[in-house]
This record gives sequence, C-alpha cells and structure tokens, in this order.
Amino acid sequence: MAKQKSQTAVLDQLSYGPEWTEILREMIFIRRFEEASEREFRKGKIGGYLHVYSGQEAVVAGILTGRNKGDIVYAGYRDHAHALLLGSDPGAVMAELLGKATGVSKGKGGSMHLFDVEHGLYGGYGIVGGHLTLATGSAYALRYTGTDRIVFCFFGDGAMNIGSFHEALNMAGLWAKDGMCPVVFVIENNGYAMGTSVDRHSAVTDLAARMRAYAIPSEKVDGQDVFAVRGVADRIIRQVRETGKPYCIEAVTYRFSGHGAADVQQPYRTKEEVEKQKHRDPILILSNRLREIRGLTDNDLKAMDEQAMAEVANALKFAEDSPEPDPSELFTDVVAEHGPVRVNLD
Amino acid sequence: MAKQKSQTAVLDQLSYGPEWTEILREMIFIRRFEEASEREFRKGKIGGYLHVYSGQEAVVAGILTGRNKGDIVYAGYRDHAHALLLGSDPGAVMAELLGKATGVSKGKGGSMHLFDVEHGLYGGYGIVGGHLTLATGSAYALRYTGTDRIVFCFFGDGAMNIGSFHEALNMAGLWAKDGMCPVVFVIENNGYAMGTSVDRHSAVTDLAARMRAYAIPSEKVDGQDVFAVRGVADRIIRQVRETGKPYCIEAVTYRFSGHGAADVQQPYRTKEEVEKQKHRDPILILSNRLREIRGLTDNDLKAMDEQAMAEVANALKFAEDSPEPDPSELFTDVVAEHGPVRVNLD
Amino acid sequence: MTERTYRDAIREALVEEMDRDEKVLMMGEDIGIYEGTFRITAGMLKKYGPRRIMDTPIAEAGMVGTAIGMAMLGLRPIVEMMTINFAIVAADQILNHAAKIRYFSGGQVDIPMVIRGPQGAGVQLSAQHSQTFESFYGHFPGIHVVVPGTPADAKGLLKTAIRGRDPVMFLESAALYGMKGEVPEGDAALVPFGQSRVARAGGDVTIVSYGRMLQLSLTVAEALSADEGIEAEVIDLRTLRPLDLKPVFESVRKTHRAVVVQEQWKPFGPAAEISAAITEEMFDELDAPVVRVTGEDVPMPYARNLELLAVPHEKEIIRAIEQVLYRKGEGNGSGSAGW
Amino acid sequence: MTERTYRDAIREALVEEMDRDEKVLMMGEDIGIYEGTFRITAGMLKKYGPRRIMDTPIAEAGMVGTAIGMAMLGLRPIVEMMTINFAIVAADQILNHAAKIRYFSGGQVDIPMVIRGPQGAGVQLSAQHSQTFESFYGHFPGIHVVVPGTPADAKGLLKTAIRGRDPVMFLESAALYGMKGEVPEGDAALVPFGQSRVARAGGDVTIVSYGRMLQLSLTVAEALSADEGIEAEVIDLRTLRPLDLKPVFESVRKTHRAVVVQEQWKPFGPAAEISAAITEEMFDELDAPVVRVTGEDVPMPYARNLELLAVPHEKEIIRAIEQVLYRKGEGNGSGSAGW
Ligand SMILES: Cc1ncc(C[n+]2csc(CCOP(=O)(O)OP(=O)(O)O)c2C)c(N)n1
Ligand SMILES: Cc1ncc(C[n+]2csc(CCOP(=O)(O)OP(=O)(O)O)c2C)c(N)n1
Ligand SMILES: [Mg+2]
Ligand SMILES: [Mg+2]
Repeated sequence: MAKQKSQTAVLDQLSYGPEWTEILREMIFIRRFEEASEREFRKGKIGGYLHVYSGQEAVVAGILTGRNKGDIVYAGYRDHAHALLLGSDPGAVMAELLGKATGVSKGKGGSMHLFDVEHGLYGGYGIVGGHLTLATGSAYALRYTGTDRIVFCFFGDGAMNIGSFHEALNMAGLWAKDGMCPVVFVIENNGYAMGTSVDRHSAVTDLAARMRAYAIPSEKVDGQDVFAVRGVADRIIRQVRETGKPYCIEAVTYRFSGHGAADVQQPYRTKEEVEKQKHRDPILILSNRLREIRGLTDNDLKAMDEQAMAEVANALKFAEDSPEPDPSELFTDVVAEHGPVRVNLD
Repeated sequence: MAKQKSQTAVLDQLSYGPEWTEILREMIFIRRFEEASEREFRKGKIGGYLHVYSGQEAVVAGILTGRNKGDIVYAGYRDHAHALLLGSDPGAVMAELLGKATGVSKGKGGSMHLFDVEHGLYGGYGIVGGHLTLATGSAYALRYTGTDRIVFCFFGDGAMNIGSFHEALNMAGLWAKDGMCPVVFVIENNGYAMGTSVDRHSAVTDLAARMRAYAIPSEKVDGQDVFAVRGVADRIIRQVRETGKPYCIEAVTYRFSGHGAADVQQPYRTKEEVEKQKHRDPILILSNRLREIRGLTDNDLKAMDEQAMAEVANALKFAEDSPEPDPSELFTDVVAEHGPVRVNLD
Repeated sequence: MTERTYRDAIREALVEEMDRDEKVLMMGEDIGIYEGTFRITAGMLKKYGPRRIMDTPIAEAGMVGTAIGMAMLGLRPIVEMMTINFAIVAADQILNHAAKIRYFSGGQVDIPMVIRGPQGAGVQLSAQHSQTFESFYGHFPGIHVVVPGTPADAKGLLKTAIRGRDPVMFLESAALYGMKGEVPEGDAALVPFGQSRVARAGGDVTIVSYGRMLQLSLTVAEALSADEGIEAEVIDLRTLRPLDLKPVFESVRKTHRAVVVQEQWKPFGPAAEISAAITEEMFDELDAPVVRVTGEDVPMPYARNLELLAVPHEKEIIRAIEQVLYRKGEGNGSGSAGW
Repeated sequence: MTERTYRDAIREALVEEMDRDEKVLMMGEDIGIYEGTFRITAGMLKKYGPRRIMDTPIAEAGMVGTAIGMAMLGLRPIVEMMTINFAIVAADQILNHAAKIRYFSGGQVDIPMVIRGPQGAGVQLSAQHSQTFESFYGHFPGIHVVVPGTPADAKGLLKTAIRGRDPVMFLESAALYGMKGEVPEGDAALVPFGQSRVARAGGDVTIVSYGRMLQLSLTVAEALSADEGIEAEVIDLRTLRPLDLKPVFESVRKTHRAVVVQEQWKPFGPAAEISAAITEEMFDELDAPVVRVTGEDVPMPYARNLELLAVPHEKEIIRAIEQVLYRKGEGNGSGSAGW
C-alpha cells in the first residue's frame, strides 16, 4: 500500500530530475559516515553513547530536502543525519563526535547534542521527548514575529509515551487554531524503543492515529522509500507554511544497527528480521528506482560510493587533526557573560 | 440524547427502589455539607484552598453507590463528596477541614488531602493529574494479588493535559491487555479548569474520545442525572471487575460554586450561564424524578433537608469541639518509624 | 520613588518591560481571562491581547519547554507558575534543558526567559503547596535564582531578569505580596544580579537572609536593638545564583558572628552553603560557629497550630543570635511582646 | 563472604529479595527482554516472568507513580531508572507524592518502594546524563537517600531498602559497577540505614565521603600514608538521609581536621551540609576550617579532556588535606605516580 502511495505521490509531486541523484549521494554519504562513526567508537575514539541512523536515511533525506532556508530543525540524540543533511560541515560533525574544539558544538555536546544554528539545527537532545515542547515554542516564535519559516521536529516511536510529548502536542493543537504553530512533527518509527517493540510500549500501535487526540492531522508513509517521503513532505510543508498549523508524518522505517553502539546482542529481534529488512534498504530502493528511471549504472553508484568514502575520510582526518577544546572552555558558555548572542529572528 | 440514554439505562439496570431515596439523601447531605464548609471558610475557620462539589453530586453518587466494599478510590483536591459517600464520618471530614486532631488525616492534610483507607479513600491529591499514575498502579496491585477489587479514579477535565495523565493512561492501556488494570477512570468534566473552559485547554473537546489514544473504551454520560450515571456505572463496574481492563466515563457536569472559595468574581462565566445550569441541579432532577415515580412529597423533601442540615450541624459541632493536633504530631508520620503499617491487600 | 506593594512592584516591572519590548510575552495558567490567581496579571490580557498574554493548559513542562523554544529564537517569555511548587513538574525542562542548552550547544544560543511565581508557607496550603526552592534550583549551573525580599527588589530584579540572556527562576514570597515599600520608576529601578546588600547596619552580629525571611530578620534586628541594645547587621542576598558573599564577609569581619535564616528544611538547604562558605573564608575571624535558623524538617502540615510550629519565627532567630553571642537563655525572659 | 562486583552485589540483593517475598517486583525500561542497559536484571524476566519483571514505556513519572500506587497497597516495587538523571522527569511524583503521602494522610499508609539506578560522570555522557543527586533528593523529608560505596553496602543497603516501609532513592555509582569486594550471604548482608562507618582508621585528618568519591578518598589515604606518612581517617556516610554524623564527629574530635569530598557541583551541594554540621557541632575542636572537594560548577562537557577537568581527582583531595594540615603546596611535588 505504502508502495503504491509512493508511486502516485511521486507522479503527483515530482519529476525524476537530477536532484534525485543528489539525494542518493546524500543518503550514501550518511550511511558511510555512520559506519565510520561506529568504527571510531569501537576504537575508543568516540565516547559516551553513539546512536546511528543507518537504515533510516530516507526519512531525513525525504523530508529535509524539501525545506526552505531559514527553517528550523529539532532532533533527538540520533541526530547525525539531520546535521549532515542540513549542510553542517561533516568535518565539524565528526570533530564533535571525537570531542574536538572544531566540533559543531565546540566538543561540549558530543554525538547526542549536535547543534548548528547557522544551518538551522537547534539540537540534538538526550532526554527522550524533551525537545518536542521546544520545537512547539519555536514554531510559535516564528509566527509571532511574522516570518513564514517553519519547524521540523523529529522524534522516535518511544518518545510518544512520555508526558512532555503529550503536553507539547496538546499545546500545538490549541495554537493551531490561530495558525500559530507551524511544525512538521516527524515520527521516526523504527519499530523499537531500544529493545521494546511498539506494541509493547504503546497501547495504540497506529502511531499516526494517536495524533487525533490533539486534533493534529497525520499520515503514514513508507520511510524506506525516499520518493514517498519526499512526496508527502512537499505537500505537507507547503500546507504547514501556509496555514501555520502543525501536521504529523509517521515515517515507518527500520534501524539496521543496534540502538546504540553498545547494543550488540540485540536480544529483542532476530537476525532474520534484520536481514529481511535489509531488502528494503532505502539506498537500495532509491538506486534501483534510478536505474530504471534515469539509467543509473553500477559505475555511477561505485563512483558515488567512493566519493562518499573519500569525503568521510576527509572529515575523519579533519576531526583527528583538530585540537581538543582548550581547558578554559570548561568554564565558558555556562551563562551569558561567556556566550555570544545569537538572536535568530531579525 | 444523554437524557434519553439515562431513561433506557435506568430501565435496563434498576428498579426505582427505595435505594434512590437514600441516594437523594446523600446528595442533599453533600450539598449542605459543602455549603457549611464554604461558610466556615469565610469565617476563617478553614484555611488553605477549599474546593466544593456543589452541582456535581450526581457524579460521585451515581458512580460510587455502585461500588463493592474493598474497592479503592482516588480523587483530586475536590474530594469532600467522595469521602462522605464512601462513608467517612462527616465529623471527621469537617474536623480535617478545620485542622483538628480528629480529622480523617489527623488534621495534617486538610481539604485537599482527605484520606480514609478504612473506607477505601486513598486521597485526596493537590497536584493536578498527579494521582492518575497512583490509581493505575493500585489497580495492578489488586490484580497481582488476585483480588477482584477495582479502583475508581476521579479527575477533572483540566487534568487531561498534563504529562502524568498521558503516562498513566498509556500504561493502563498496555496493562489492560493482560487484564491487569481494573480502573474506572471518571472525568468530572465541569466545563472549566479553574477559569479556562475546555475548548481553551484541550485541543480536542470530546474528552471521552481522547481515550482512544490509549485503547481505553469510554463513554459520555449526563453527569447531572444520577439515574444515567448509576446506570452506566453498574454496567461498567461489572465489566471492569470481570475483565480487569480499564474504562473511562466522562460525566458532563457543572460546578455551581467558584473554582475555590477564593474564586468570587468568576470573570470566565456569566451569571446567566450559572443560573441556566441551576435548572439542571442534580438534586432537583432526582427529586422531580422521585416525585413522579415514587410520589415523593414536599414534606418528604423538607424532612430530608432538615435531617441533612442537622447532621451537618452535628459534624461541625464535633469538629469545633475537637482539639488541635498535639504539637508532637508535627514530627510523626514523616517516615515509618512513626507511622502504623496498613497493608491493605491481605 | 512611589510607595508600592510587592505585588504591584512585580506588576509594574512586567508592564514596563512588556511596553518596552515586543519580544516580551507571558504565559501561564489562568493569567488571562481569570487575571491570575494572585491578580499579578489583572488587566493585561485586555491591554496586550492573547498573543502576548497566553492562557495555557495545565502543563507546566509544556509551558517551560515552549518558553525555551521561544527564547532560543529571541523572544523573552515569562512563565507564571500558579505557585512555584508546580514547577517541579517541569524540573526536567528547567534543569536538564533550560540550564544546559547554552553549554552543550557550545554557546550558540541565548535563553532569555523567566519562570516566576509565589513560593513559601503561611496560609495552610499543606505539604504539596508550601515549599521554597532556592537550593533546589540553586545547585544547578546555568540558571539564575532570584529571591526578592522587598518591593523595590521585586521590581528591579524582575526587570533585570526579563532583560537578561539566561533562564531565571524568580521566586516570589507569597507572604510579601501585600508588603509596601518605596519603588523607583522605570530604569532607575533596575537591580543587577549578584549584588547582595546591607539591609540594616550593625556591629554586633550578622544575620544573612533573603525573601520573606529577610523581613523576619529585620523585625528581629529592630526588636533586639530596642530591647537589648544588640545591633544586628542584616545582609539581603537577593540572588542565590549568582551568589555574592562579599558583603557577608565584610560584615562578619566586623561582627565575628553570623546567623543564617532560611524558611525551608535544614538538611542540604541554602543556609548550609552560606554557613560553609563563611567558615571557609574566615574561620579565624569567627568568635562562634555560624548558626542556621530553618524550618522544621517535615512536610508542611495543614493544621494552623502545626504549620506555625513548622516555620521559623522571631524567637528562633533571637535564640540563634544569643547563641553566637554566648548569651544563651537570657533574652527568652525579656518582656518584649514580639516574642 | 564471597567476592562479587558491585554490579553482582546489586543483582544478588534483587534476586534474594525477589525470592524471599512475592510482593517484590521490578519495573523499568528494557529491564526484561533487553535485560537492562547495565545488565543488572539479566536473566530475571526468564526467572520471574513478566508480572514481576515489567518492561515499561519511556515514562518515568508513570513508573514512579504506579509504583507508589502499588506500594500503598502493600507491594514492594523496585523502579529501575536507566540512569538516575531520568528521574528528574518524575521529580513531582517522587518529591510531592512519594515523600509526602504518609504525612498528609496522617500516617495511614506505608510506601515501601525503591527507585534505583546508576548516577555520576566518567564516560563522556555529557550534560544531561552525568549528574549525581544526593542533595537534590536529600533536601526533602519523607524519602531515604542511599549512596553505597562498596559491593557489600550495595547489597546490604539495597536489601534494607527493599524491606523498608518508605520510599528510597538508591543512587548507584555507574563507575563502581565493575569494582570487586567481599560480600556477605543472605541476611548477614543487611546494612541498616543511618549508620555511617569508618572505612579507614587514621589520626591525622578526617575525610568524609560516600559512593564513588569514597573509593577515590581511600586511594588518596593509602597514597598519603605511603608517601607522606599522613594517616587519614575515611568516613563512609552510606546514607545521606538519614544522615549519621556521629562517626564523623568522633573522628574529627581526634583529628581536628576534616575534608568533605563530593562529585557534584559545590554550590548548595551535599558537602555544604556536612561542613556546616561539623562546624556547628565542634567549632572549638577544629584546627582548620572544613574544606570541600567538589566537581566544577559547570554542566558536564562531552570532550574527554574537559570531563576529566570537571570531576574531582586525587590531587584536589590531597591539596585539601594539605590545606587543613597547613602544609599548603608541599605534597604536589611528591613523586607519587598516582597524582
Ligand atoms: C526520559 C528518558 N528516559 C530514558 C532514556 C534512555 N533512552 C535513550 S534512547 C531510548 C529509546 C528511545 O526510543 P525511540 O524514541 O523509539 O527512538 P529511537 O532510539 O528508536 O530512534 C531510551 C529509553 C532517555 N534518554 N530519556
Ligand atoms: C500541576 C498543577 N498545576 C496547577 C495547579 C493549580 N490548580 C489547582 S486546580 C486547577 C484547575 C483544575 O481543573 P480541573 O482539572 O478541570 O478540575 P476542577 O477544579 O474543575 O474540578 C489548577 C490549575 C495544580 N494544583 N497542579
Ligand atoms: Mg524507535
Ligand atoms: Mg474542571
């Protein structure tokens, strides 16, 4: 069904322009970047928690390529892909993972707290569901100051059961009445909250349907098919920007790696399940489509992949060569006296 | 519609037995008790916050008269009626409001924290929505130990927008799958959260419908018509007891007094609105019904009312004559060393 | 200078800043149509409209979190907590988000927001509604904690809070709303954070306090002066984060004796920090150990007689002063009506 | 006595109590099928089944609140917080409900429940995931706060917590999970609350600590003994509420000098209470002001080099000891590898 929808969505919305090759490039790059970060974690170069996006690339790629400049993005701790797609310097992102002074957050945030206001990324949060309220407030602020910028708020299926989710969505539903809440809420439904499957953590497993409790319209989309995601995104983004009312997209996707780099055994799912899902690798789906439609060849793919790996290698080299934060940084950015002002409305 | 439903509900469920005269007695008594407590507050005999139940009597009366002994009740801070209906000594309830040693909570809780484990009342809570999680856990405990006792959890329309409501209901919906959550959730929808009308605090104004987000079945009932409430309650209580699954009743009611004793001006509603609602006084509705059906006379009513006022006067006298808590009570009941054990499962 | 109540001083600060800067807005439960349970926002919905005076659902985490999202984009939201007790519901948004985002973002955003509301005991609101939170919030770097003890400071510190670039917990004393005092007009009222002040000069003993306990301490100081000729110097901390102890140290260097007065529970309470800091700084100057006067270590009871026993009173402060002056017992017998 | 890791000591306590009393059950995120992020509950779902090992949604307030409702009816729920940081989300349920219901009900119910999980810094979890909470919870009457510093205490105090009648915040040190030590079997392991202990005897200076900082203090004490012949007496507080300072006072009466070591921020932190209490009790016995060794007053940074600078180290403890011994500077030059 989702498949079908995607087809029509695509035909409605988009030509099969060269842009799709770019999107494929992005997705391959994200995959290679995440593979590298997992390697660096195992080498001990990356500390703390590390949550990668492998398998979910079509969600971020399909939605954020439809954004306008000036739009604002909030993500959880699984946030590398969001930063990369928004145009953060891959070197600065990798440097953040390595805790270097050149990191997007000066090495103070790490993998869970990527922050890049210049490119619209307002974090990068480690408390499940904690950022939904922030996204809702930012949407109000954008409207309050009369811009037509909108907010994208990404969160996992598991985040829907915590109180702050509920409070944020009800407030968003109320503010929607006055067109004061332009947010695209994106459920990155990868089927699990760590080791707990959706049917074990959510009384209602049709997650998009739960938005009815807040009078927020929603729909499901095949999160492995970037055509489908982008198709929905283009329509919804236009609508949210025009109306100032929130909308929720449930992207049904799958995570290929463990929850975090420490999740090796994965007792909550079978190898077979993962293998089966890999037949629906979003990169595979897009590249096959482009073979059909644009005559993409193995050589093209190989070239793209080599380019991606080269760029990742550069990013890693940059990060490795970068200095640690200066010890004085320990005491900066606690309160304003030390921090720069960045008012992003004027 | 609700009216109709009530009729049929009644015919389905109940004979017009003498029991109804008792229920009327209870409701009149509660009304008179609340009027007295408001008088004592104005006299300065009652401190803190005081929230009375006047106008909502049919909700508690219709639901709790259907309970079994051993069932457990949780309420918010608007909890006098619940205690009285459960059989707490009116003198001890009034003594609690006056902060006396003979109060149900030894004078330590006050109006918002009536507690009477003997009669099944587990409080009495002042943080909006804070007790829904407790009720859900108690329901699990009752099932865990193999009893068929159930929990009643009363809360206001305004409590549905806070996080703990959401977390409790989703957990209840999950535990329902194993029949481990026998709770009757009762929304006392009196149209306002303090001065904020339902349409201004809840994105979805059909409150019962919001339970779908938790896979918890629900229905609305006319909360001013005790026949209707009791009719629904009898059916639901049986079902919840049998299945161990939660159910939600939205009782549409109205509060005749201010939100609290301090809410005098009530700028959020008109005198006309209140007057209009008083035509639907639950005591009026029930007494008129009993006139038709059981030939209740003015004298009967007069007698009931005089009896109620006499009982309230006694309760007040008992409370006034009671001593303040002993100063040593300041330091008791902080941790167990000082408190009695009351394990209520064995 | 005009005489104002503590409540009106707060109102005045809000109105002046709302008039001054369109980016300032308020949200809270029943602050609009209902005009606020303490009427701090009376008339404001009419004046500023629903976009700037926002009635919210009962959702403290939602209020604080959305305010953070507004503040990061340059608005200056003020969140009214009906009482500060309810902010515990939003503790994660305040302590794990508002207080930390500047840091883990590497300083990429300001978070100019104020969370304000009444705290403290005194009108039989019992256990869940009678608490004070200076040390609870003061322990965390990244937020400012303000506890005004006079109408002038209520206005001046609130204006500073609203114009700042960081989250501020602005803890008002419900019991002081009716208190009157001289309040400066406009910008003349501004009071910087981190500047404790000498509220009363004296050479015999130092009393350190803030908020409602400051007024209690001043009453005691006057009584002691009149009845026993003891001149207490009273220091008003005003902000607990940032915490300015310079005036405290200077005073103790004179008096060699200090008493710290706080309303809430003693264990791990604010007075412990002040006491420890004084001792660390000037151990050799102290003629007596610093004594803490605090509320009783119990949840707040409802009954009037018990509530009165639970909070600090003049006589405890006096006893503490006698203790540091090694005059134990004495004053208790003194005929002063006050005690 | 058998040698166990701190982690296995906790497991053993849980298993023994689950076996002993059917009313004991556990809930938490991913404690069942996933077997716990720190594998504390590995194998337990299989052994006890889903009714007693309950996987919950991500809903800390829901977990704590439902546990209170179970506890009031006589069950003995144990809530695992994946890390204690997440308990802030449930702060209202813990501090305004669990800690107060006994009191405002006039003592009508027991609330036998334990909230447990790892806390502390050390593995680059950055600002939201690296905190410790002893004073945060310790300030509130009505809950017990336990901070075990050895495998034996981890087991003994947890068993006591589970058998108690009040809510307990059981704060484990993530950094100690791998630490080994002798652990008694069964009931012999029980350790009562409110009994601080002398972890190392010595006559020159008193070090007061608990949890991970206890181990750091012991390391320093040994090094100082070996390298400088300074014999430090180390007191392990074990529980911060109830707080037993008798052994501390006795020790200081001998040494006349005290250093308090805590991991978290200094302002309004746990060490302030200990320092103030010591000074109040025995001002005249002190030859030097009590010195606090604490983490830096900043949110925890991610970068390894910065995180290392943010938490207390041997050398700060040594510097503090030299300070109370008026040997400033000296030891820094000492060749000891440790520092
Ligand atoms: C309030 C809170 N509780 C628990 C955690 C620990 N935790 C981190 S990620 C996670 C699972 C989240 O699952 P989901 O929301 O589906 O996002 P996904 O990881 O699948 O992308 C948990 C429980 C947390 N970070 N915050
Ligand atoms: C968490 C929290 N926030 C705010 C309050 C203050 N308050 C007390 S009652 C109330 C309104 C509740 O309305 P509703 O739930 O509809 O119950 P009703 O009073 O109408 O019976 C509010 C805002 C509170 N007690 N707790
Ligand atoms: Mg997920
Ligand atoms: Mg209501």
